Amino acid sequence: MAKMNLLQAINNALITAMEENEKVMVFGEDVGHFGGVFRATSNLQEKFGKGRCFNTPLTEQGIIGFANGLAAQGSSPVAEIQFGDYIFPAFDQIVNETAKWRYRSGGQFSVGTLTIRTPYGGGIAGGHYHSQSPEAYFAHTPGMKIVIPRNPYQAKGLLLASIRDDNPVLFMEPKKLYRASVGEVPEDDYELPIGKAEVIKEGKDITLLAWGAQIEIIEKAAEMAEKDGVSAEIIDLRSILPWDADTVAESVMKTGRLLINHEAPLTGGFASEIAATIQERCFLYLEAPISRVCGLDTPYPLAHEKEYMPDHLKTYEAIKRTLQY
Amino acid sequence: MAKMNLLQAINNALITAMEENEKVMVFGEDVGHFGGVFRATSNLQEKFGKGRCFNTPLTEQGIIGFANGLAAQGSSPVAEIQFGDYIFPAFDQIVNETAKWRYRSGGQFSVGTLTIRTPYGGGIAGGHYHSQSPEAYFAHTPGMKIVIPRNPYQAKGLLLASIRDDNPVLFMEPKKLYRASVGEVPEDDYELPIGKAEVIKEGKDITLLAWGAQIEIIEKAAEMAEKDGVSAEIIDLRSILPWDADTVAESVMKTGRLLINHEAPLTGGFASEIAATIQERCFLYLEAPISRVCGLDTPYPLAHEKEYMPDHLKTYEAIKRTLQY
Amino acid sequence: MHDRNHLANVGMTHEVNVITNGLLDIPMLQMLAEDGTPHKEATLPELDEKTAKDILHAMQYVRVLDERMIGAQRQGRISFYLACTGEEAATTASAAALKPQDMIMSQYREQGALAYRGYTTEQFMNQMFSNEKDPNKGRQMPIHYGDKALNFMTISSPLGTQIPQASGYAYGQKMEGTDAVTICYFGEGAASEGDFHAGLNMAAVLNCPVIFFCRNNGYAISTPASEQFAGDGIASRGIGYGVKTIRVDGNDVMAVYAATQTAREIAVKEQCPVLIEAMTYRLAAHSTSDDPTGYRSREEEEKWRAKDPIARMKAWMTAQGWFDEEANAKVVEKMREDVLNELKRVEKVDVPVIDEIIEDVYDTPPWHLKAQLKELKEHISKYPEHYPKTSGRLNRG
Amino acid sequence: MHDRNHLANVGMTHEVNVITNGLLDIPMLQMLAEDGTPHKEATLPELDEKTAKDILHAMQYVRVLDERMIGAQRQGRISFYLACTGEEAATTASAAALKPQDMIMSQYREQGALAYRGYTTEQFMNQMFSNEKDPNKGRQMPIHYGDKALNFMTISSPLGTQIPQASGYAYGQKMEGTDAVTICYFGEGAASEGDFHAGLNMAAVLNCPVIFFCRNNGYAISTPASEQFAGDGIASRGIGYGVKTIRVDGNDVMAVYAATQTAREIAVKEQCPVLIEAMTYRLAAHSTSDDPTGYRSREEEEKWRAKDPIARMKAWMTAQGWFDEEANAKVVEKMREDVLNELKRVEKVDVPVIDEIIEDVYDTPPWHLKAQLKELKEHISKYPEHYPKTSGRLNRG
Ligand SMILES: Cc1ncc(C[n+]2csc(CCOP(=O)(O)OP(=O)(O)O)c2C)c(N)n1
Ligand SMILES: Cc1ncc(C[n+]2csc(CCOP(=O)(O)OP(=O)(O)O)c2C)c(N)n1
Ligand SMILES: [Mg+2]
Ligand SMILES: [Mg+2]
Repeated sequence: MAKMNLLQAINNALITAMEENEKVMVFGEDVGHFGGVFRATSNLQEKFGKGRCFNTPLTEQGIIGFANGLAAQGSSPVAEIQFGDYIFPAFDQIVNETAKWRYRSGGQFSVGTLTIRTPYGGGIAGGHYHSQSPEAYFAHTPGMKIVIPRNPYQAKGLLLASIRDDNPVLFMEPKKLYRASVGEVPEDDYELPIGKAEVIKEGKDITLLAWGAQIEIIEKAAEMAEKDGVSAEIIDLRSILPWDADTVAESVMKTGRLLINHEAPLTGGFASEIAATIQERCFLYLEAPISRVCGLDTPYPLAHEKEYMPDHLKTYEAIKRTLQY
Repeated sequence: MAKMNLLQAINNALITAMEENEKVMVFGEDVGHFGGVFRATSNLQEKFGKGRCFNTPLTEQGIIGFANGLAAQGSSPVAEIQFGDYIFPAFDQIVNETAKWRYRSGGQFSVGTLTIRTPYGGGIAGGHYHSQSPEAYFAHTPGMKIVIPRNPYQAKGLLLASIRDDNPVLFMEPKKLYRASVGEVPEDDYELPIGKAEVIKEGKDITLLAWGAQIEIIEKAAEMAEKDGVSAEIIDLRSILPWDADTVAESVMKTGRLLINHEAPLTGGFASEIAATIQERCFLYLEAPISRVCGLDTPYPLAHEKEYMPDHLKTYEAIKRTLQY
Repeated sequence: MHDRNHLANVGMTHEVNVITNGLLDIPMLQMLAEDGTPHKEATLPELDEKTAKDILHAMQYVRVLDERMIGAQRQGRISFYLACTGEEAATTASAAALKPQDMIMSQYREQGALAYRGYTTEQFMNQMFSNEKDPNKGRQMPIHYGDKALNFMTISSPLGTQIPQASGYAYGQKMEGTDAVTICYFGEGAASEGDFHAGLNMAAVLNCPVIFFCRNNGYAISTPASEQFAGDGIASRGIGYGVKTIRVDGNDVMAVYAATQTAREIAVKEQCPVLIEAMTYRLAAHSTSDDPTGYRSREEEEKWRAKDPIARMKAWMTAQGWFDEEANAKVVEKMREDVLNELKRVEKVDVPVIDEIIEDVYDTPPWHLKAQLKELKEHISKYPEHYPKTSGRLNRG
Repeated sequence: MHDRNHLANVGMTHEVNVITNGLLDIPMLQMLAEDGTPHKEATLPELDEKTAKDILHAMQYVRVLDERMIGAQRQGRISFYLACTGEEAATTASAAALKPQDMIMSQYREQGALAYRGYTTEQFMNQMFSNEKDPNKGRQMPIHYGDKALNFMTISSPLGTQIPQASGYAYGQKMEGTDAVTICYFGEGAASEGDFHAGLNMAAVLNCPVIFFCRNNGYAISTPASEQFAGDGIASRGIGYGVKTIRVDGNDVMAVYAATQTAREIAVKEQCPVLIEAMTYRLAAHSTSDDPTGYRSREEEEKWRAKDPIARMKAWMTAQGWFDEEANAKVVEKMREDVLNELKRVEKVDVPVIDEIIEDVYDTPPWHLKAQLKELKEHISKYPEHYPKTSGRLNRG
């Protein structure tokens, strides 16, 4: 065990994967000698050579196109998109190519070895283009897996699992936590399961569901509600696609109430899918409407970032509303 | 009034708009002399000259980038993306640029005059890449409007409204209906409202909601159910963003049941947003879970297209399940 | 940390020099004149009799296939087809200059390459009829071939996407250190996509052994090359990327073969990309959904029909004593029959069983897909007559 | 329907000619030597005293602004800053060669152009402090300036997106028939994006009067130009698109001014795009989030510091008798004070009222945004101390 922040845990996972398998290659804008603008890939070029860790030209569609080809060839690319906000030029390569590669070839070819890493999310005074949470855009895309860790321990275990998973994985890192989240991380190799939510805390009155950096928000709200005598169950979804509807449904059947929190705008956010599925699965158990506490339906603002964010206070108020329904 | 098919109605709307306003310009791949691969832009180049109706090079990101600039300059571009499946290379220009242009400049600049037309949807033996229904990808994008007509009359009125609306509009045309849907269309100028759903048929037992080509599917299912004595209310959403939650909620408060049908895959499809919103608004009125009859969570297949489609039989069965709940 | 001076190789001028395309003038390699006689100055590549015959065979085969399948589409037997007619030399001779271990990533009009590699009529048919024998499992429209054994990547419709992919594939080959390259085919229209730019630039910077083979056939559906770009074709772009470039007469088997051979040598030896622009013409309609009379003249087509690559190759082979008109006529007749027979046989083969609908989305179907399949099967069994292609075999295997 | 022969201008060869970049050699226009003396062969552009002084003023102003704002960022007064240091000539002299009605679409490092156009210190500050006086309404990070009155399009972070946009903007100008062009600035890194390819190709084919102005400053954050492309800079790409191209010493005011003037003339007269590649160097860190010692040497920086564009311009102006060191020192000192004073004043200005959060998403807020605002205001009024920037003014106006 060692104390690591989230970035260090990712760096550690990359080293573990690259040591184990020489087919793992890490690349993207500034990831080479410099180690990435956040330094997640620090020292990898020194350790593993320029062939396996390198800068690419500044083209996201090229990075993912290249990574698709490299994965189809049999290597295990770990491509970095410098900010989640800049993943959209690669949207076609991801949605039309990565996700459909195996299906369209009847399983003859696949890019299952591909992992795409990208920092996402707000709370860092980044405004429009350094704050977005684009997970829902990808969650409508059969063939992709989407994984989001909430702390260093999760980050290492889930990233290792993502790199080794034989399906393309979009691994989204809450950049707000890069240095802020620090915890014990095993130095050994380990994996955490993809597709499984984690019940962080059991409770009986309401289920609070989130992922990534918003976990600490719902935890804080739960603490506030606890003082009012509310017992909240807290779940980290961890995988957005495929998502663990069983765990969520089971919890909701017990608590009778569900609140989902995410940073992305409300409309068409992934909370909508969860709400739609759970209202169907748990119809007779629900004691109040499923509540969504999300970003506003605006581009991500700067001056009003604090007001925009689905913070613990908004969550706490929504818990109260749900319980009083 | 004249009998027109959906393509003719669109062509007619474009002529109307171009005659009225010389700033309206129509372009895209093959839209010039040839009139587009579906012939929606037939004769426009002859009528209005090469300056106002022209071929572009084969680059969707370029087409929308160019259209963004042209709109910002004050012209009214109507850009065609040849198939909805090929809109993804332009995803960044749409999601990061078109949609955020006005907001990021505090309203100093805008591309509100932009209209993007694209054929979408399946049922034409098009497989993966000539069948997709990508509306949900865009519905998570504040700043965009999304409009889908179901027949020639709607097409002309909604397209004219879209071109003149001072917000960027993604206008999606159900290509399966291009020639199949024929109806009376006024030759005069008229507009239909954006953001308003249309109650096509009143009923009292269940609300059936769809858009585009799926309207005829739910109508067919409703007819079948009628024979079992079920009275279905049928709503065409018409605008996906912003969507008319009031009309839907009002209907559901009356019928107590809601079924949403779309071609796109279930997970993260726009039905999820509707279900999430309506379960909240109509919680105490719902007599059964909101039902979603959608495409499977796979890429769009070819050989199994018939099985994949959310057809009238699947819809009919879902109506029965909902009523028997 | 070495000093990198981005001015190191830049000369200087003191007057405003506006550089225009005039500076560049990329000539086109032609070895056989249109009548099949070699140019005196040309050093023909070594092409043995067997290879020459194999090339001609593949060229003639795809011409036959094109004719037959266009016919089949008109009869409503298949939904869609896309012919290679006029471009047989470009697509066949280039493939012939490769090794079997080289990966082919194509656009969609390269059946010549596939036929040369040995894709059988049955395989062509299985794909086009989307049946259960097709290893691609009938998931894409006709002509989206793909075959792992032949190192021919399954085709994808979105244009240009294979270009950066080919760079990545070749990078992987380089890292493995095998004697293998990737060839990436695309049209001059697809070269307008952003992916073209990304792919060529990345290949150049990352030293990927990939051959970019552009078929400049003058049209992208209805859009003539003159409305596609304003520069000197696609070849002139190679220079901008620092990619070695060859422009070749795409209707000249010898020239295409020589150019591709040279390109492969360079790619392997120098571990770098090479761009080939093959000047040719799409004699066919864009696809069976298209009618070119709306956008080009008969005369133009006739002019190009006279440059038929198959006729040119035959003429040259005749001069070598490698071609016998009569024997060939029989071979071609046999091809026609075979294609027709295979078509008739294969069109009766079933579509894949319904279970396949959820397979290959992931390596193994997750819970939600299993649930969706279960529901679908129950539904089909309720309305078997509405799903005739699959209802008969709901219990697989 | 005219006959379009895509071979019309193609010459022929009979040997395999591999074209390499060697063919092209695009020289760099320099008019003033590094010490400020004009080259004998150079015909200097007509630059009157006032314009020369305005250019120098703007250059010095942004240098001062850069220093001060980097300081302010270190003190935690603003969150982010991005300096133009070293590239003042490229960004200022180019803007000086334009007319006020020309649209500027920039990347983010072009404060020289903005200062030249007359953007005031107050305006710079309002944007950087995201306050209610900023017409951009504080929605983006510092340095994302934009001003309708100055024809300076609000900056957007995603790189390269403005390139095809500029083509479209210029097309609109052409259709209106006014004497106006668009200038589009971008870095050599951004030129790797697919949007670059799309934008240049479309401008060439559609004859858009746009000046593409590439600042090749050797780096994209940590990535040196040598890992960005393998060709002869960005200029060599222009040829591939059939776009007239000029390469210029970006640290030479005279050369940049002359090149841009020529480019504008061509763009207007011939209604076509022109590409300028300005060779320069990013003397500053990429931004305040960056530390270049991790990826480049002090010596390299020093070499470029010696090519300071401001010093060169001063030397030339001194020779013209247009520059007085002492008077200038006072002007610069005054600039420093002004910037600091304005900074102190503006940092106290409020952020926009909370109602603004839903405005400008659409022309008018739809129902759902109104509902979200209402809920948000109710919430803020419940916890005013948690939203101190907006809770004090919940009832606007
Ligand atoms: C991204 C994308 N946009 C548009 C299309 C529709 N489309 C199919 S083929 C074609 C023309 C391609 O022309 P070219 O690349 O020159 O190839 P050719 O057909 O001439 O062989 C177009 C526009 C597509 N398949 N993919
Ligand atoms: C689409 C996109 N990808 C990545 C980034 C992150 N980024 C910001 S600046 C930059 C480097 C740009 O280099 P260059 O274009 O050469 O301009 P310079 O900073 O040298 O002026 C990068 C990678 C971005 N802003 N947009
Ligand atoms: Mg072509
Ligand atoms: Mg740069």
